[in-house]
Amino acid sequence: MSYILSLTTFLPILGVLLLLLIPRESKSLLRSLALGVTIITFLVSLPIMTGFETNADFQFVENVPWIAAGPFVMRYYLGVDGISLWLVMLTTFIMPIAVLSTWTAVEEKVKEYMICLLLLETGMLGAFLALDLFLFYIFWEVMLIPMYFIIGIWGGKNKIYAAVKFFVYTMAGSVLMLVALIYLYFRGLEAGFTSFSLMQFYSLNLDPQTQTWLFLAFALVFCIKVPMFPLHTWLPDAHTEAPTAGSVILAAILLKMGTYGFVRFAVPIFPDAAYRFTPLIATLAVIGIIYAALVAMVQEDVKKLVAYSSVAHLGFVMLGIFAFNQQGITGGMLQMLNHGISTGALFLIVGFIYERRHTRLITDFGGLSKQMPVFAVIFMIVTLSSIGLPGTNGFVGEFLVLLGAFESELRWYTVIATSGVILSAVYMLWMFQRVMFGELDNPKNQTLKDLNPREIAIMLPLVIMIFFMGVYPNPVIEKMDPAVKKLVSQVKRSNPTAEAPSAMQGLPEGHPVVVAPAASSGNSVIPAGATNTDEAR
Amino acid sequence: MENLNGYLIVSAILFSIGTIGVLTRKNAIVIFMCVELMLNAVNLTFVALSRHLGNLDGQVFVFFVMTVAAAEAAVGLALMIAFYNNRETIDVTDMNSLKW
Amino acid sequence: MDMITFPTIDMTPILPEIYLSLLAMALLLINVFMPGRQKGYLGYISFVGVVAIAVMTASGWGIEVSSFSGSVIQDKFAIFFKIIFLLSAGLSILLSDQYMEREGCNHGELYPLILFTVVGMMLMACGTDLMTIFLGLEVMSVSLYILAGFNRANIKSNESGLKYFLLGAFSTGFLLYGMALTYGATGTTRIFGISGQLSQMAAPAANIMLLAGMLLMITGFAFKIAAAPFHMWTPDVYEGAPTPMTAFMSAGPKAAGFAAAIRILVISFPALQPDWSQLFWILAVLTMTIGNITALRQDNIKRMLAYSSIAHAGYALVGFAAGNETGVAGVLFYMLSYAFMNIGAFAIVILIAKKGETNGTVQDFAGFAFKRPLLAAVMSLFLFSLAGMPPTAGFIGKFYLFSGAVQQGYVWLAIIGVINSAVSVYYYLRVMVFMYMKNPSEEFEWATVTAPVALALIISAAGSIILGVVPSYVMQFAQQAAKLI
Amino acid sequence: MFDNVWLIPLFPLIGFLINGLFGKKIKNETVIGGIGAFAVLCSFVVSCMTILRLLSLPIEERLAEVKVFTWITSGNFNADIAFLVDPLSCVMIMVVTGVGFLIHLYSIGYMHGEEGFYRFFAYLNLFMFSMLLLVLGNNLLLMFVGWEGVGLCSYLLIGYYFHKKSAGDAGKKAFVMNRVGDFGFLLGGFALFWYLGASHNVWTIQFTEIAKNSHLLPTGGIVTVITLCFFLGATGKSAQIPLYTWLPDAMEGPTPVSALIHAATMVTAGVYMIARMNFLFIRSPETLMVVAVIGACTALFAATIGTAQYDIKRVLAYSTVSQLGYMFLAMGAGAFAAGIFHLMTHAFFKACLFLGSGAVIHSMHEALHHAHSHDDPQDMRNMGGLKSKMPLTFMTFLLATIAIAGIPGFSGFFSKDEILWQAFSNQHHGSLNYLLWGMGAIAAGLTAFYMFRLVFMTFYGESRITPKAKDHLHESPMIIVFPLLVLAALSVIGGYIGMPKIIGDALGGIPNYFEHYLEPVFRYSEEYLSQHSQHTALHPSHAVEWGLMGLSVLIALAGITVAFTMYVKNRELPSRFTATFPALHRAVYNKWYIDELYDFAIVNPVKAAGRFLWKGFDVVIVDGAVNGVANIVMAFAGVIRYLQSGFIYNYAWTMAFGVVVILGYYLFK
Repeated sequence: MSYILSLTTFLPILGVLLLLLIPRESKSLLRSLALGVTIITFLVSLPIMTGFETNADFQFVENVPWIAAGPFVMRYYLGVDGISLWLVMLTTFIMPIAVLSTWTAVEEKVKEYMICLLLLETGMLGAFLALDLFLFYIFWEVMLIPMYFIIGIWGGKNKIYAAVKFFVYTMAGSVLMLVALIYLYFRGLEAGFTSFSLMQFYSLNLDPQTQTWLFLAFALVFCIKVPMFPLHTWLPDAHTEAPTAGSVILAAILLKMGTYGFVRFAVPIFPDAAYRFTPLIATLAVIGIIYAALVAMVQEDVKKLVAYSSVAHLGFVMLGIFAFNQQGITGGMLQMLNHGISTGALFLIVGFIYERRHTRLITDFGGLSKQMPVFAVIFMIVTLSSIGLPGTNGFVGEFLVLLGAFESELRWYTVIATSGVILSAVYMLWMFQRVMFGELDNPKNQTLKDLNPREIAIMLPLVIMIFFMGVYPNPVIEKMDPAVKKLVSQVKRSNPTAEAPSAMQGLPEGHPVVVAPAASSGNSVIPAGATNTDEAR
Repeated sequence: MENLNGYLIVSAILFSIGTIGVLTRKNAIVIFMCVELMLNAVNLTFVALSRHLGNLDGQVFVFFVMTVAAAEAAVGLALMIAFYNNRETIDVTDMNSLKW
Repeated sequence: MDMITFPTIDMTPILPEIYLSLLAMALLLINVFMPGRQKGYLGYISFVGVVAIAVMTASGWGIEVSSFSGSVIQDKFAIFFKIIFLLSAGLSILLSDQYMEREGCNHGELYPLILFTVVGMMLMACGTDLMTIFLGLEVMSVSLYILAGFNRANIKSNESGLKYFLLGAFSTGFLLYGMALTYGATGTTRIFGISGQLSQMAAPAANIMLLAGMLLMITGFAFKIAAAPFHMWTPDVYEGAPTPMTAFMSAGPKAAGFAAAIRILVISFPALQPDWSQLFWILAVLTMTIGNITALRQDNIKRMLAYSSIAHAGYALVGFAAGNETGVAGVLFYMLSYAFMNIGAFAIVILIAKKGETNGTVQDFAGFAFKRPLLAAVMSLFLFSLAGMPPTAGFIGKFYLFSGAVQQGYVWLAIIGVINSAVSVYYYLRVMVFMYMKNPSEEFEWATVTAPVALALIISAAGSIILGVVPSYVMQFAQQAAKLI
Repeated sequence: MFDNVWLIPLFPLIGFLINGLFGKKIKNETVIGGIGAFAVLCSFVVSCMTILRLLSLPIEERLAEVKVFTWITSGNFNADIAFLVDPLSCVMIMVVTGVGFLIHLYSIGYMHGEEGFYRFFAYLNLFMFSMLLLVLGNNLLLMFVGWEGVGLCSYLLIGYYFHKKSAGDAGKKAFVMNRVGDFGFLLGGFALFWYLGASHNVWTIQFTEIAKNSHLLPTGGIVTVITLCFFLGATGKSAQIPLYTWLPDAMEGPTPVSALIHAATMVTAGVYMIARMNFLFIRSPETLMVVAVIGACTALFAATIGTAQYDIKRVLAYSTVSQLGYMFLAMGAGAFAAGIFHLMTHAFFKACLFLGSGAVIHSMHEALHHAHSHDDPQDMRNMGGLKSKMPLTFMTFLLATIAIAGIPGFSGFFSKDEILWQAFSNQHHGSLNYLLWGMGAIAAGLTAFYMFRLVFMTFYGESRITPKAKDHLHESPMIIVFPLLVLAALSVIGGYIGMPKIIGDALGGIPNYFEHYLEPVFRYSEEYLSQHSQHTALHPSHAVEWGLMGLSVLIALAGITVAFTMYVKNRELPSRFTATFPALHRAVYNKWYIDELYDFAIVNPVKAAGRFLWKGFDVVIVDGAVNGVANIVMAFAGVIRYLQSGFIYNYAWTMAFGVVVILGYYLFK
């Protein structure tokens, strides 16, 4: 049994212990140490990716007893599969960038800041890796604490409101999940299972009634985290108040917790319920896409705009996941990563100009590209990837999501969602134009400095990833493919009709369905959709 | 013993009187006396029951209660004196520096 | 006339009580006959004594002895609780010296009184006869009345003591009446005897006298554990009492109340469980909700913690209402962790307060974190634990309490419980908001941390963390202790 | 066989990377421009090799696919980076690289001294790359990549003078409107993929595969939906009603951009797309009709607007829209070859016209600059009499104008006439064909009118600028003129490779090479149409064809005459005309207020909706609910804390009350 997962997860904690020894005055040392730790964590995490064999099972598993008292048995159970793999990589990849971005942004209380960041990393990694639901819940809650402090201590003028709102809102959701968890455990107990292990819950066939309630409990907290449409209002506050690194992490990783929660827990454990609630979720997702886009369009604060744009993006992710087919879920997963990269980058960019001008109001800017050409180029690239222009990462995910959703029963939702593609162009380009184009009239802007090497160093990896995942996403897709297939089959098993009717749906009346020979498309895998259409006939 | 109920009723009435007293009176000492009344009502119950059941547990209990009541009285009066030293009153309506 | 022959009595069950009482009296004598104002050393003596007795008590684990013709017993349940009492007493003793010194009421009687309180509580935990339990309860209460009003010069302290006394005595009346009726209905005061009688009764629930007795006893104990609507004394008394005593009261006597109530109800009244479970269901909801909601708007930190302690009593009641092993074990575990985290929190409050507690408000924590980062961190630990955030003792405790409820089928109770703890997060966070996110309003000297207080902080911090990260062992003990029948 | 075809898009990409990354350092304009132009030249050469090799093959083998690498694979979905070589794509790459190269050359001269010179060429090369990707892509997704790529480049190049707000707006408008089209494109793609897959188990987005399986598709029904979606995409990219309004604004960009992107290549992508998927469109008569009607309407409508514009480039822009209308008319009429043919010829003469106008503007600009006059160098009302000053420019411009006006013997005539004839004779749309022909003919007349109006206003008469500036007017340098000459030549002779059959026969059996060449692509569709057209195809006699031809020529000539009389003979006519019909003139001058209509009907409502949803809904209701709960709880807390009155008798009462309730409940339940 290899300990690489634990190592990756708890390296940041070691870093924290180191930081504690360093006097708070030596800021640069603190910074570089934190950076070092995160980079090392990233390097340590690389073998997880390289050593990952392309199959559906969990790998690098660590499974040791932890708590055993009364009716409960909790285990320290970590493992990574195609779904969590990339999120883990994303986390370790983003963290050094986030740390680097605080170099000059955070001047006071550097020590505490770095400690919070590192604690946060551990929390997030743990949550992605935990295969024991109790353990997952622990990490899930632990994440809140450092983020709460990051927003509350180093945030903007309205920071306390935002921090408390963030904490209480999320907490309110997750406590219900706790009850559901306990209930689920006792149901498992009846079925003869004696641990919180995910596998056992997968194989637990619950009656629809129970599934419904439990799913609702899980879905609520995950929807809050995503955030889904009516539950999203904590996000703009949190984002606008949080310091740059906070926003970056929040957008890039924390929000993924919600969607990841669906993919890993809510959907496969309660397939029937998930299937039954698809219309609701899809509706909310689509509303989110359009609604957030419209709201983002009229924002005056760049950061708020980006915040709302993430609501829209995650709407796409949710739509993809609840398509319950290969393309949809793959697209959803990709979109998670893309959103992590693009929106993370956007927040960094906002951070750059905020550091220079101490304002985020669009109206305070204009014509910056004259003054900051390099910045302009990078900003443009990121904007385009967030719009989902082909060739950038944003496109692949968005396209697969929409394709998958269109193939599933969510056809009409997809039609509406696709119009979000237009809106995203509208609000992003409009913002870009107002910030970067036009006359450089504001005297304050005429003295702006272009990006310095550190800032370019921050953005470069992101830009590279933007293009790499846009042009050659296949390696990523291949590694997650088996896991996704498994997930699809998990849903299908309990809902054999999951996709079949969709294939027939919307055909012109009286049009005879020709039974065609096997798929003539060039790929080897047996398409899930196709097999199902066969079943249906 | 056919008229046990009589005793029980009487003691119940006594107990209620005590309770009402605690609820209505404002002088700390009077309130405490009402509490004592309640305790003695209980004692009466114990004695009656013990007699009725024919075992001595009840009687023993009563001794404990009386002792305890004495102890409480001592402590309580001490506290009242301490309070009186500071406020020159033992009216409970004046005991409201701690509220909300 | 031949000599009266003493029956041979096995003293094991009450040896701790005996030793404690002896220690206490010894201290009293020392206090009287030793010259000098400085009586701090009494604290050290009593702490050492408490530790020693704790060790001795713990060594009895697994040995079940019942004596005094079944009116006291030494079993895991009793021992577990005795440890809790001794722990809270020990911690409070550590806190007392510095505080009492500052408030200028470092009278030597303090420590004996604390010890007597512990004796009372221990009797409640190990008593298997209504009489012993009553006796213990009174010993505890009487000493507590004094401790609450211990700061004689301070009007608030007086008031606190007096209120506690009057209401306490009042509730004693009900408790006692309950005991009387139970005795009347069953003809015995031994709790095993009672259960025996009940098992013979055709329909115990139909027996008005028995039912009334039980209910009255419940109300009596509800007062001690500050369950709504018998909670109203709590905020006033806690606010007025000297802070170390508040800490002590919030941890020890509450636990004692639970100990006695659990023993009586689980052992004597299993036949009436539907009734008392239902009652506790309601009490739990009331208590949690009222406690949490009222705490939201409190500025005085002691009062806030008082309300929070009401809320916590409510959580514990959830487990009690479940009445099953998981739930009861949860109560035991929770009482232990609560002793750690709450006394820890009060320790910080002591450190931050000025003489006469002119500055007991949340606002006074402003900027604390960056003046005394370590203390602030510890305080945050306690607060998160109180809020039930993993990985702290508070979380594990709540987890087991609510699990008990769910296991018993009281899912809604659990849901109400968790929602309450979500609400409670707000006022715990509020303290942290001031500690970490505001700048100090006015400059003043932060109290220096004396060795005993530091020790207390270390112990309680360690407890709150360890019970959270590796709860297995303690939880297993709790589980064993919870096997009452 | 065609293994090196991937080089064609590669060269411009390399050019883009070099100029984009290091252009700032290079500084030297000739080097930058050279790199840019050379990259395109290389791909032009490769294109020539490709098409030659293609021609060397027997007709039925003129189809090849070259896979570079697998791009996306997910479940039953698979998309490669792979190129499709067939006559159609070869025409396109020839046009794109050929015209593109000339325009690159031109730009070196034209953009001389502009700041961000390197940026311009980087964008231009990026555009070439995307465009070639678009035409060479062998599957829907790759085509879409190019499709969006060219959109991006047009956005960047329109906004090249980003400090001008108008430029930024125009760029955004172009991109967003294209996005509206892309929305259709995507949906069409999804629907096609899903339908073929789900109901026939053919999971593919490759053109060849779809074509192979197109027999599985029904006629009408779902296919109509799919094709209409695609057509929506086409209208966006090719500036057809209702999404044409971005193109005139796109003239904010530098003139070479207008020539390359907004005349010769990108805007024709929609036409190309329909031609590429002809096998799909033929299966939906409804769609074909819509395409034809939209095309005809656009042709006419844009032409009307063109008659009243004064900005030289805007006139050309509307003319472009109108000409594109012709192409769509051809597509709708099922005359794919003719459409593509017009696409090609149009590329020649319209590029020539734009570049010519560019030359004019260039010298006008310099002249005005020297004269320190702030008149608009693009406004024809400031021009006039340039004939003598810029003879070469004038000549080329005139030739191109004649070509577009459809004077026999010039390329425009052949292609346009072929389209009109096909629209008339192909009977897919019932008796609609007369109407279509009529609209086309009228549009032709208007075209002739406004084009010659332009020529007359610009080159004839006496100059209308200050004499001081007048002296600075001069012919452009060679590097600018050379492309003009080439393009002019092409727009004269370009038509002869695709002479309509009837003329060819008359001239002694010269075949329509172009049509034959494209036959393998369109044969199937044309046969299919001739079989399935639900009306008995009437076979009009040669007389009719000659007659119609003559008629259209007459109409064109009429237009020219009118223009001559109005703008050369007696100049007061226009003013008098406007005086008599002020409303009409204003309406036409303001482009029938379409932009205003859109603003009123769509843009403003959307913005208003956004504002309401944010300020009114998100903050007040959604967030209000969240905070509302919190506030209610807090308020409640504020109330119940006062129950804690501090008086112990209240506490005692509460306790007693509790006892009574509990006892009462349990004892009397």
